[in-house]
Amino acid sequence: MQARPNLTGWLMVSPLAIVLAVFLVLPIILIGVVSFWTATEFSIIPAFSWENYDFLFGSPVTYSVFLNTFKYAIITWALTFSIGFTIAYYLAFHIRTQTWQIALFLLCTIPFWTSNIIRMISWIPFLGRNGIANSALISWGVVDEPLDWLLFSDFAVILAFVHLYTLFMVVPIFNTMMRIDKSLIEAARDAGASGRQILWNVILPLTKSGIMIGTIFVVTLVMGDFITVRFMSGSQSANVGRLISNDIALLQYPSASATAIVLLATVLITIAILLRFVDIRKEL
Amino acid sequence: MEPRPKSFYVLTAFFALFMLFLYGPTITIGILSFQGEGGGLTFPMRGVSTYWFRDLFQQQAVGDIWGSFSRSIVLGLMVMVTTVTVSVMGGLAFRTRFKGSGILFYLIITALVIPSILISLGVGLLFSQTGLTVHWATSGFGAQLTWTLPFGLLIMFAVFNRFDKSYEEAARDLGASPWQTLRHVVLPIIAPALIGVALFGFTLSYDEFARTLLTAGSYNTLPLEIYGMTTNVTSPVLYALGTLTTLFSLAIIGVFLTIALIGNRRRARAGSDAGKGVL
Amino acid sequence: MSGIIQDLELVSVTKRYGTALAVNAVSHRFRPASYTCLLGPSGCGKSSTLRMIAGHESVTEGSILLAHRDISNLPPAKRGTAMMFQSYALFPHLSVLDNVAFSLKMKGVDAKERRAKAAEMLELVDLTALADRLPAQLSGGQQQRVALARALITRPQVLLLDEPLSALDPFLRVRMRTELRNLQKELGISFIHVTHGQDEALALADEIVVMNDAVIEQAGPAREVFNAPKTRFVAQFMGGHNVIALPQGHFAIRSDAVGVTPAGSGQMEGHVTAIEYQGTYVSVMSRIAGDQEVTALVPDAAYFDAPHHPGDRIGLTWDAKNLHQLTA
Amino acid sequence: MSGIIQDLELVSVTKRYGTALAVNAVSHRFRPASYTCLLGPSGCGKSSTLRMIAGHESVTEGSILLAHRDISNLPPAKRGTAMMFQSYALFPHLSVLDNVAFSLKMKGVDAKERRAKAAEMLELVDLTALADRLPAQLSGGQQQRVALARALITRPQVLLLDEPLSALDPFLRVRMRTELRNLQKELGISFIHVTHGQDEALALADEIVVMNDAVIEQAGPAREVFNAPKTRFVAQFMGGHNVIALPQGHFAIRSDAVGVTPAGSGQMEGHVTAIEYQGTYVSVMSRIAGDQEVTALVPDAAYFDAPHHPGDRIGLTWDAKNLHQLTA
Amino acid sequence: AGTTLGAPMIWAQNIKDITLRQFGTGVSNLNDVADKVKEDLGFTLEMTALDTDSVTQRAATQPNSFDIADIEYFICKKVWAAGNLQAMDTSKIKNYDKIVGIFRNGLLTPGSTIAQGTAPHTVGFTSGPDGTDFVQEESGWMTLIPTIYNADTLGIRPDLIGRPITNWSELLNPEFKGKASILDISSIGIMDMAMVVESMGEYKYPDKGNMTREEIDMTLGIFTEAKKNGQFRSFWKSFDESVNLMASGEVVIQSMWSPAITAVKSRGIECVYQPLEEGYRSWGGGIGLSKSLTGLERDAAYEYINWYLDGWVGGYLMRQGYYSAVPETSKNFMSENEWGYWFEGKAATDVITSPTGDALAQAGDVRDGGSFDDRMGSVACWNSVMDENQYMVRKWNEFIAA
Ligand SMILES: Nc1ncnc2c1ncn2[C@@H]1O[C@H](COP(=O)(O)OP(=O)(O)OP(=O)(O)O)[C@@H](O)[C@H]1O
Ligand SMILES: Nc1ncnc2c1ncn2[C@@H]1O[C@H](COP(=O)(O)OP(=O)(O)OP(=O)(O)O)[C@@H](O)[C@H]1O
Ligand SMILES: NCCCCNCCCN
Ligand SMILES: [Mg+2]
Ligand SMILES: [Mg+2]
Repeated sequence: MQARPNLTGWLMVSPLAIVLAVFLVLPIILIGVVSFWTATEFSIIPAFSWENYDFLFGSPVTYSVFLNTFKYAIITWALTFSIGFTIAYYLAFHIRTQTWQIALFLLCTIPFWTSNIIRMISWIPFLGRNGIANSALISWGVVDEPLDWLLFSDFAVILAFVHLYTLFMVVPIFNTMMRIDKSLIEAARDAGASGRQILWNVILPLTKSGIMIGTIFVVTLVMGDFITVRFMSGSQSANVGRLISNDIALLQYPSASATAIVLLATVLITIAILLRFVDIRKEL
Repeated sequence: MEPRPKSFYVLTAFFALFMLFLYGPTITIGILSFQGEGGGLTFPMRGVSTYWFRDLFQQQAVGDIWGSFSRSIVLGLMVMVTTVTVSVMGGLAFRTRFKGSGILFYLIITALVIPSILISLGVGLLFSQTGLTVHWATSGFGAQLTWTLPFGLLIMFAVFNRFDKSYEEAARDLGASPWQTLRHVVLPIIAPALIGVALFGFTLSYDEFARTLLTAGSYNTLPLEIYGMTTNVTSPVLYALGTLTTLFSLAIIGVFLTIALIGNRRRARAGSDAGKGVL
Repeated sequence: MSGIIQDLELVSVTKRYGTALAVNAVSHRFRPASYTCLLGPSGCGKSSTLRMIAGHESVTEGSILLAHRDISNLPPAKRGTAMMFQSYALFPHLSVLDNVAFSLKMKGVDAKERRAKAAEMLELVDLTALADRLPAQLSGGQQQRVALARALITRPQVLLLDEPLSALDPFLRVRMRTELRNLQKELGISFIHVTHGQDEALALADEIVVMNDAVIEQAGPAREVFNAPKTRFVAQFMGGHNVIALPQGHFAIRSDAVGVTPAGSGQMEGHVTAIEYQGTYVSVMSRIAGDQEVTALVPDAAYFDAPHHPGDRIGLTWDAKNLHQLTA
Repeated sequence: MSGIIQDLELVSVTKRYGTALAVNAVSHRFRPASYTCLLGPSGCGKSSTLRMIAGHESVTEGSILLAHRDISNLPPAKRGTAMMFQSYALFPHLSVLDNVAFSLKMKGVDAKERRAKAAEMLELVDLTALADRLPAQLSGGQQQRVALARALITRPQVLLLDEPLSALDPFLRVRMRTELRNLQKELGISFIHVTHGQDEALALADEIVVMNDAVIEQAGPAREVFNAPKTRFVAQFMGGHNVIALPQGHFAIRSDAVGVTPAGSGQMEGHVTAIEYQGTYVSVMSRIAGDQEVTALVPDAAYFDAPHHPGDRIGLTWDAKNLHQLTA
Repeated sequence: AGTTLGAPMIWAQNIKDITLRQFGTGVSNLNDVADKVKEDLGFTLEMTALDTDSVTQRAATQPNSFDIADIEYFICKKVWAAGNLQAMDTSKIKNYDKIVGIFRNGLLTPGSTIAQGTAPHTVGFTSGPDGTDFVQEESGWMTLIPTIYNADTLGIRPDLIGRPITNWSELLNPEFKGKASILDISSIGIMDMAMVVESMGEYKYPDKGNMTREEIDMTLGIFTEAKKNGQFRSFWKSFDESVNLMASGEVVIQSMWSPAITAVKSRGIECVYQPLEEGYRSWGGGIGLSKSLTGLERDAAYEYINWYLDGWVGGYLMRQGYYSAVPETSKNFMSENEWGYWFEGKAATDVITSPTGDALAQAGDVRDGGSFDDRMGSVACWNSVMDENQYMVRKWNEFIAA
């Protein structure tokens, strides 16, 4: 057989390893190191100091921002999951021909290939004080005054998140659902299960891995976001990503690094927990 | 046909609403980009015109849309080629279960889940601390690879998980060298998946914002330019640009799908009985 | 369900997929408490028929009656039928016990009671020891028995089995078919079993229904179908028969009723094309005038006393009373 | 390759996967130009043995000799063997012709020449008309023939086949096995064919190698293995045999050598446990003293003259000369 | 071209190959300027427009990514010490003597008082060609060559407010709850805040350009409170965001920049750059040269600077409501009506248009805040970088995140 599988393997994987070493591992190490440095407005001072972490953990704002980050993640997760699961379920179990399934699935994925920023700003003519939504509501007589909370609010942030990321739920859930043997559904029906019972007792448990993969995507995307929150809240709300990007904008690299390290740890722990429920390698 | 359960209609309505939600805003700006010359960013439309599209092709007060557009294309192609090559090599390597594959796998997952801004920050720091100049084609390129490679690799893992090893054994049995096996058997069989990886590589790069933010250097890529425009442009020209990039993205998908379809059809035609008078 | 055994009847049942006709106006009355095999080549409509009975496929035209009640439009669980799927369709996320208890859970039977009942069922199929395993941890034969238990716990009047043995290796297949047959006897309900193996059908069935091209070609007791095939198709499909064209028409004759004699001394002359050793028998294939293939099944001892080889000229003999005229 | 037929020999060949022993010091000399079947239950090491011969699995210990040359460490294509894979492994992106021409292309033979040679090969397996199709556009039987052509174009001295018929339906399986057998005769090279169907092995093989539990349990001409199984395992696995424990030891007796008589008049008494109709025969299964199962294969006519039913008491008779002592 | 070049011939031939990379905010990094440079001087100027923070960041951390930095004076205070920029020899600046006093000795007129904050002249000079310090006299070596500046105040929508606004404190008036905005650029925003706090009578800063930690806490505390009470609709970072907020009616009162007002007006929407009793918050911008710029490129850069001060750009910028560093050269490139309206505070005699041709004012209209002297004479403070900047920045971030 192959003389030295290790050597061939290493050779072939070396470009990948080099890219990850230079653009992932080194940067993370550097962020870790820099998080213990201090800074002036224009330069970084490489001297060990706990100052950044002291400031970070000493500020009540940090805690509220982390809380806010989790709030966004959880609400967005709940919504994207409900919508994503429903859509995937519809496509996988209610659409009968494969041609239609593929066509409708593609229809769902097309926006995913277009610019996130454009998709985000597309909401502005919709939600503003004089936007389409408010004009419509007023002309229908639902409200007298334009609703302020449609734009520049947590509502707007979460709406944009759901708009951007529901696809990340639809795709993996749809994939796992399509792999469910249709005869399992028939077997359940044979056993007298109602549609709802089938959903709860058969489809949901068998879709777990897809849900987990979707969850990993949505949660990490939301937790790492900084631009959607800025755009859609009119800079009024913050999550950890914004904390970091604000620091970066103001050249507070050490402080940004400290926040980044805490964020990274949070994300990795969250993912590690989620990965306990699914073996990604098997699910591919 | 079989009768439909009631839930089907409820879910169809839900799906339709979801489509409206998904496409509504894009369509709205699509419409607004045809705003009349005197119109603004919101309704009502003041006439209908292609003014803003024409405006887009003229020089803007600030910035360089077409320069950034061409940079984004070049970068997208660089990332695409690299992603396909490195993913295939990585995918092949991971089948041999070399030592260290476990750690590397977790690195790939980390690259996938790490907040983009950390890559931007880290790569920016790395370059500044080592005295290198950030540039979209070096640091920007590398930072984007940390996002496209995990996708490419996950696709390759999925492909190779399902790849029947007996194809390779058969090739070896028939005297093919490892390289010939790859060239004449493995690559052609996984070609459709490679088109998918290429599509991912290109569009992820073409649309990437966060990872390029601090790593692009002096020259903007298109998403950075668009971002800049959202803070610098106050006319529907922004929507015209949005509409055009969306159409461009769609055209890219179209191109890839067509390549895949043509490939399929050519094969099918080669094998069909049409016009051969067989049987 | 009631202890009175009910019979199942198909009345001019048709199934169309789009414009494709899968089952064409099939009528048949299944005998109560009997083992019926639906036999036929691939694509002839066996599965479609079975699935219409089960309620997993709608009936395009016609009706399905169970105990004279039209069940064509009832949901599967309300029909008094239960189905065992080809690859068993065991729920991969549930233990053996929970798989078997599934239908009771759906009915709202409380955990303790349904577990007790499921355990009883497992007893019946001799799987008590494996109650806590997941399906993936079972062998093919064990999985099959779990599937049986799961189907039987609904106390069906008719058990429907779609190629229940095809996933097993030949050794196990023979063992499991005995178990199936015994179980049917024991329970006294009807089994309708789809297969495309004629040996399986012969071994199991009280009644064999041979389908071809969306219709029933012949139905009857196993022995009748084997001994007296009505058509060329049935004769050939059931195996063990030669179909010979004679001036008076087409005839079937069982291969074991054809004798081999030295060349020149039989009713017909042929030359050997192939020899296949089958243990107890040796099958001597020969070509006779008119380019017809005739197979003679010769007991091994007899054959090896006077072996033949491909190319040899031989005589073939038979008793005219064994010739059996075919209708089509 | 030379026209002289070479023999293949396994010398104490062992295969271990990690610590699991898949093939345990197996030695065997395959007869040249013969059809050999490797037969055994699932997991006994058949595929591992075949794949070591082919060069797709390394030999843990021992050697494989072809024409007295140790080929254990040669790459597959250099061994003079060719392999036909279970699901054929036809390259889905290449036409039938290009699949067959593949090995020539790898050797650098120019397009025109290799196409001509491949076309010849297709002629041999009667597939000329389908040369331009893709594998996906072929039926199972056609695919199998393409796989054969592709393997044979390398002019192997030994053709290795791993369950070549298992993907076919029973009808086609019987037809294709005749083709395989004829092809082997025509080419005059060795075929080594892995199967777990004993009927398939009996029908095809000059020599049967029965494996069990990583070792060869018995090897010999088909008739010898069937008529004179050496061990209980072989007797049971080959089918058609009863294994009876008598005071003098274990004996095998062919089922068709056991007769059924009215109760009280046989060498032994038993009661019927099951009846299986098999067309030409009816198999009467009974339980005798010592909880042993004995099966009698009764010609159908004889059986139906005096049928028995489960539960009936019957007598069993046999001729002592048919009893065959087992060694293990 | 309106310049006289005393350059040798060889220069003129090579110059076409030269490309200078300039970056700055969208305020002045205009493609029209680059085009005009190509036309007048022959070389290529590549413009990159960024937001204020990105500008700071690039000036401080990516010295090789630019040749010319178009930055604000308060940014200069942050980045000069990094050594990424080189001092400029004022003797090579043809119009140096005509540069307004603000950038030389800090005095608009000999009698003026110098406002609080980072006044441009305090960070405008260094000790020598390699100086990294700031000196408080005209040393002959400038850190930035001034280009434009302005006196900023609150912008309002008079149509939506319907009453006069005269004080900075109105920004936090609960009447405008959910309809106010402030900019999210700390060095600028903190000064607006200070103006508001003083106007509210909450506190009088000894030097609001150099607050103590307690003052910073107190100032941001007041605004955090207001933010939590929903006073603000949104924050903005670049003037066009402020334009959109104002034009769409999302916001009716906010910190704003002059061209933003111009932009809103050019859409036919009423908008006033409201002079306030407490005075203006002012800022100034200038051009700095990258440390790595040498030889022919540096010569070209000096040419460019001289051209910049020569009037065409000044006129172009003045027509958007900014002031030019050398107003008198700009006058040559403006009509009398324009000069009168924009600089002298006179009523327009004809339609006033923006550089892109949109009408901004009709005959008879007067510029908000009056003449150059009235406006620049009422500067209360400059955008600042304080001693406690580091602390302020972190607190600012907390405010944004709160
Ligand atoms: N869901 C379907 N849609 C369209 N055609 C179908 C469908 N199911 C079956 N058919 C077609 O109906 C015919 C009968 O199919 P059916 O599955 O009943 O055959 P079968 O006898 O069970 O064959 P097999 O032995 O291969 O399982 C076939 O021609 C098949 O292609
Ligand atoms: N790649 C492998 N790694 C580890 N164990 C293996 C591998 N391949 C086979 N085995 C084990 O080796 C033993 C023999 O396997 P082998 O495939 O040779 O059996 P087989 O006789 O061909 O069975 P089957 O009839 O099921 O194909 C089995 O226990 C199997 O689980
Ligand atoms: N729209 C920007 C990115 C485009 C693709 N979406 C994210 C990539 C994940 N597959
Ligand atoms: Mg079927
Ligand atoms: Mg095997």
